[in-house]
Amino acid sequence: MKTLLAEHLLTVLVFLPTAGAILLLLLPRSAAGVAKVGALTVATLECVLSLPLWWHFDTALRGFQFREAAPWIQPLGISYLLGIDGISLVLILLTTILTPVSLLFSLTHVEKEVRGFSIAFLILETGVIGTLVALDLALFYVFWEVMLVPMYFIIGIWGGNRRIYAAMKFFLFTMAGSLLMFLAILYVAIKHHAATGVWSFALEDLYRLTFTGTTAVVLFAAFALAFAIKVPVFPLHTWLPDAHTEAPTAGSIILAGILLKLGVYGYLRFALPLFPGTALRYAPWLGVLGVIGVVYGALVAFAQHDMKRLVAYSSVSHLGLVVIGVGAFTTISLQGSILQMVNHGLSTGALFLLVGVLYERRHTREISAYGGVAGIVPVTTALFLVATLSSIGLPGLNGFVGEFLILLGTWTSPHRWWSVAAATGVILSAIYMLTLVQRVFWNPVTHEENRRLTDIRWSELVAASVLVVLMVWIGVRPNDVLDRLRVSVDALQQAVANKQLVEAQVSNPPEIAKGAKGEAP
Amino acid sequence: MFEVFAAVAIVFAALMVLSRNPVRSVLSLVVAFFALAGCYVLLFSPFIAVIQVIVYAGAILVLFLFVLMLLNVGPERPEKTGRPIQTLLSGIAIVLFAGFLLSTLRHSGSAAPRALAGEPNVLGRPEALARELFSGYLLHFEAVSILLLSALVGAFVLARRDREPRG
Amino acid sequence: MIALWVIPVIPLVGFALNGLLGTRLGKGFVSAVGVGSAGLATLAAYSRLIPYLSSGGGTPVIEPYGSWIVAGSLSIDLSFRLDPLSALMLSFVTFVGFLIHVYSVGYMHHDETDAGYARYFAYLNLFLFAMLVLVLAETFLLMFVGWEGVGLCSYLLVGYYYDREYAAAAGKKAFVVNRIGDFGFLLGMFGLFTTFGSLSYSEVFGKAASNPALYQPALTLICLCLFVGAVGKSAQVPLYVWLPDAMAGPTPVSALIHAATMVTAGVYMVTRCNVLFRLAPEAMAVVAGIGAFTAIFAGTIAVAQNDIKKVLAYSTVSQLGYMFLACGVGAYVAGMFHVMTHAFFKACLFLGSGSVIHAMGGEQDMRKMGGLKSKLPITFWTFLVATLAIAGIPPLAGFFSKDAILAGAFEAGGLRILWAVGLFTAGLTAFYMFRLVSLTFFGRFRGTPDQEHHLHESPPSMTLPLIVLAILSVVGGWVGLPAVFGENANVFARFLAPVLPGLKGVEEHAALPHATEWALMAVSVLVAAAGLLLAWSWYARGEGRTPARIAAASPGVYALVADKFRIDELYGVLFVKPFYWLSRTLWKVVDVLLIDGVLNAGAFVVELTGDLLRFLQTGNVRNYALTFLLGLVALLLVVAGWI
Amino acid sequence: MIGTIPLSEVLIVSGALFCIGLCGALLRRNAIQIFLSIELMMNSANLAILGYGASLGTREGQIVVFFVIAIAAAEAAVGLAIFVALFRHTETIDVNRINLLKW
Repeated sequence: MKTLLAEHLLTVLVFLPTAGAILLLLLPRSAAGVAKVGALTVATLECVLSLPLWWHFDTALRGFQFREAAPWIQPLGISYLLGIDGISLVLILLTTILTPVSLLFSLTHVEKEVRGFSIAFLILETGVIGTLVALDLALFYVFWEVMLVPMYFIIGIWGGNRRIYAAMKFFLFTMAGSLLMFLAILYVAIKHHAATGVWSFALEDLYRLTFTGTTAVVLFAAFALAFAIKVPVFPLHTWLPDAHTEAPTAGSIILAGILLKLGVYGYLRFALPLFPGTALRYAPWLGVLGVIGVVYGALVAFAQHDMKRLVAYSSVSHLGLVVIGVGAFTTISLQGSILQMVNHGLSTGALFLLVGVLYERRHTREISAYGGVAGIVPVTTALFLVATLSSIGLPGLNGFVGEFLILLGTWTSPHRWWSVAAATGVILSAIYMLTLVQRVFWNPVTHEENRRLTDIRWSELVAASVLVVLMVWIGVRPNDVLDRLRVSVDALQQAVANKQLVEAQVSNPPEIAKGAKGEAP
Repeated sequence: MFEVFAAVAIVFAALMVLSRNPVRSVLSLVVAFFALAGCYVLLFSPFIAVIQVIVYAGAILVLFLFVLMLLNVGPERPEKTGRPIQTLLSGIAIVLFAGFLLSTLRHSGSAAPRALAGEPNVLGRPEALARELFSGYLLHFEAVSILLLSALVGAFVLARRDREPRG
Repeated sequence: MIALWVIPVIPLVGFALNGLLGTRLGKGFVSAVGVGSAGLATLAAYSRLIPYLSSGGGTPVIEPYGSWIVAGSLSIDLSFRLDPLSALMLSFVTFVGFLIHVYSVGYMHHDETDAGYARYFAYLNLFLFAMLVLVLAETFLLMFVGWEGVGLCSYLLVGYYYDREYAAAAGKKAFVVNRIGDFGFLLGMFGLFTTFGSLSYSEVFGKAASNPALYQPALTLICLCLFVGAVGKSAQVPLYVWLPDAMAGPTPVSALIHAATMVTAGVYMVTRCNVLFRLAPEAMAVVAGIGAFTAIFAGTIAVAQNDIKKVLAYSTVSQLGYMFLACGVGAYVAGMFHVMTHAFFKACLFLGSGSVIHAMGGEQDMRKMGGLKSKLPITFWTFLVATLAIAGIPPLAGFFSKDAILAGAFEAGGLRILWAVGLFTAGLTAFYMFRLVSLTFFGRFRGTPDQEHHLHESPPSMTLPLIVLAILSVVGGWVGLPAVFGENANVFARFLAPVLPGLKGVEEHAALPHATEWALMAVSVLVAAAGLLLAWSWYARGEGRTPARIAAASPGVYALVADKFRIDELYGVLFVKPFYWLSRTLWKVVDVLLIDGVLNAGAFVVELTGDLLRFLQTGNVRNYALTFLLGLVALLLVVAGWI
Repeated sequence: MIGTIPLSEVLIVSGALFCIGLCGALLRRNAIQIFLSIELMMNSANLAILGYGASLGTREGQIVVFFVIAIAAAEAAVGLAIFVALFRHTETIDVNRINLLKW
């Protein structure tokens, strides 16, 4: 047992939720209470099991850690390769923390088909963690799609009034992107076979390929599009407000907290190292879209009258900032971007959770239906305020560190004006978030029914407090996270730089060249 | 001998198709199947011929008769709105297909090997057949038995009169 | 010796205790924790300050506590710094803060629930924490932590009466306008980082001072950015609009945050960065210009206000402009001197006004007051002392600091226009302050009989801080006597001297001759006295008939001034409305119409195709069979090579 | 030659039967007659398989046909059950009048 855990920790983490889901499947459909508690227990156990990753992660080691390898579909060279670096580490922990938090919140708030809900959530967790640990493109794609299905059901079954529309939109957008990516994955693998005579989908094998010219552009575009939809980058974002708004609270938390990050993660792990030259050539576009996203998301957020929709657009704005950091591609901005993903997961997760607290009591998300509830639900108000402050980047809380690093890192890159433009987000985010706070929590009570609101429950309080504690922790000790990112970001940049050199040396541009002579990126 | 059986089969098959009365159709087909069974015997497959008679001609076609009587369907009436295009297209397609088929079969038939392996009656002996069936094809056999079982259940469910809400 | 970090952490603990437990444990506990933590912090601060002062206080003490953010070439340490400048700020921030905590016990006692009371003290403690971080920080980023932290507390405390819409809106406005400033501050920090490779004071200032020529080109822009931050925080034109609205908060808050401490953070920051600013003369000119304009602009508005707190608010804006004027002309010491004296007398004035409002049952309109002199004797006398101090009557504190600023402006040369503006503002200040005193304390009572019946002097917890602050308003200036009283009379300047290192290639102004200095003093005293007397004769003696006549003579101008030049309305038209319009348009047009429109058009095409194609599905099995056969035949023909 | 029968003859007979069945399946409107035609087509296939099997001298042809007959039985049972249900629902088994598959 001990060695199983030690040597196959990632496998255990990936499939523990599935195992839990299968167990839940054995329960009768009506056993709602057991299903809830069971799912929560599994998710909590998962969280506890993921902590050793954090402690035992070697911050000095380049490359992937906790590796596992096993053949899977041998004729095609598809194998079961797992491993993590700092970037996936922090996102895995974010996942294992946010999942029990959302399930804890759902304890008292999901009544329909509880067993199915719990199962969907656990499968979702498997999908997410699998995506984060897979080092084989085929495996990655499988998990990437696995993630999509439970989310589709979570929105479509347990969502709000327009849930079918939202679920459909979410599904079609994401699917459109991932199919293109699938083709690109196949093409890359075929090229690997053509170049080396060996079938392989292993990431590190494919890293050695060099693509140039139009091929690289098309392949990069296919990857980038899939990830850009997921993030979402500016003109591809319209699925997000609908999906976030209609999803049940727990679904919104996971969607905003984790799924969006996988877009950026995918970009950093796949699109960028596979096609570094192309990626960096088009990075300015990415950055510009990020800048547009920051300002646009913030402006549109301000116009919303639905709380969840407002928070959803704020995600567009925040993720825009992350994209800028990636586009600028400096050490500081990259670390900032990754940290900001975690921060956004915490703060937006908390915001959705607390909006959910209000929603479950009042059954409306309209901002105008509230007003002056601070005196009636003081604890909710306090927590919401902290989440808001984290979201708008108040120093001392987590959001600031990420924002600052991204903006500073971008400032030191050649695209200084992005930083200036994105820094206006500091002002804009304060405007829309504080307006929300004012209209919901401050001001006189205008609706008598609000006087009967009850304050946050214990289960909700615990869920929210976990997030708040993490916000403060990262705000005060960001180095705990940054230390784990340092080497990984460094390695990424180095790999990209090395490969750019190789790309430059390739003489016949449009065709695929041999691998970089065993030079592992 | 084979030519005789074949001719009977073809004639009665044609009768089956041409007849407007479904009962007459079924009965024609029974005759055609008997004739086919004769062909099978000549092709060293006595066991299959017997099955053909018992299962096909006997069981299955009798089942058709039962159903016809159960539903009490009269002879096909000429249609008011004919579908000339469809009929024409069907005709063309059938002719094309038949021509293609017959020409191909003639050639391939003559090209096929004709050597006989072993005694003809050894080839058709039921116990030899059974031995092969229950050794090499046991799994298939079991699968077919399950298929039959599910068909049984399926037929029962489908034809059941009382349609209480399911699922 | 206590580590420096203990000083801010004490109020932080107070904040945590009051915030988490305050509601449960009642007002007694909250007062004890709130005031106690402020007091302890003050004691802790002075236990560091006294040894530091007695040792001469030249060299800065830097205490590192480990690193905070490390990423790439960026490395930010958590470290605090005790040098003359932070020592000065520390001394009055803790002390005035403590006094205002004490005052708050009396002021807030009656009108709030336990929860509100706990919230109030929690915020106040949090503010003290943030302000101390701001003051003690050794790096720009840590200063920014405090900088935004005090902004947050300002937001929370202005919006303390959250169920009043204008208070909630004022809090938000304060935060947002401050954020605009912080935007500049951030960009300034980015510039500093790219120029100096560090954000630590010692490194940045050390490099700048040792090699001015190298860094000078980048500094103008950086300084202007930093100054934008200061403009926001210290309520200068054009970002001053939040401060008058911020008076919606409880009065002690106005005293602490919006008069004595937080709003002076901008001045502190500019002074802290004097090395940089002195290398960027253009930026200095901007600072001086903005400061002078703000001083006279806000002073003018103050003349026509009737809300007692609004007058004080505009007066604060005006005085802050004064301080920036000082910084802009290079008289950093004078600026900081004024920060300190202003903290004393303005806190005293605000607390006094709080006492008045308290007595009047929440009334803030001066037209409904009058004759309170006899009813509120302690408040009156302390208020009068503080008014004389701010008006610049010797030998009160304000006289010395104001005189130092005017002297600095005079020294700066040029057309002496800055000096003239400063002088005029001094007269204006004396006028509107004495107008306030006259309307409030002299004449006859103009409120309702009910209010008159209710009039009473405030409890000792409120009057004691008033007395202490009044005393400080008298003696506080004596540490900075001008040079005419002797070469070493200006203890204050000598103490702060290490903060202002000499720069290669930057010449310092020569000191003024003593005769000029005497003359300047005489002029400023005369102007102040004139202002006082005018206000006295118009409002206390004449009961406002003359100004009413003037107002009636030019109603347009009067209304414009009384309406604060309608700057808020202007901003509304220029920024707020377009912002609303833009955000709605982007949403409705770009998001819904364009992006979703394109997508829905795509979906529509698919649907349309499907609608057309479905007619192929006749439902007739024979059709399907025929199609199937036709397909098969076609395929066979292709395979056979006939087609 | 299978015995005395040429394989091509068997195959032509099989083909002829198949085409007759095809005519029936396409031109008849009575669902049961269509079904019968399909059965005929299946038998023509059986004939071809047996012919090949005999000509190659293996028993596999017979085994395949054995399975085909077994499956045909299953298919007939289910198919007829469907007709019964259909008839009960629509009162006809004229396929031109049944268009449940229509959009």
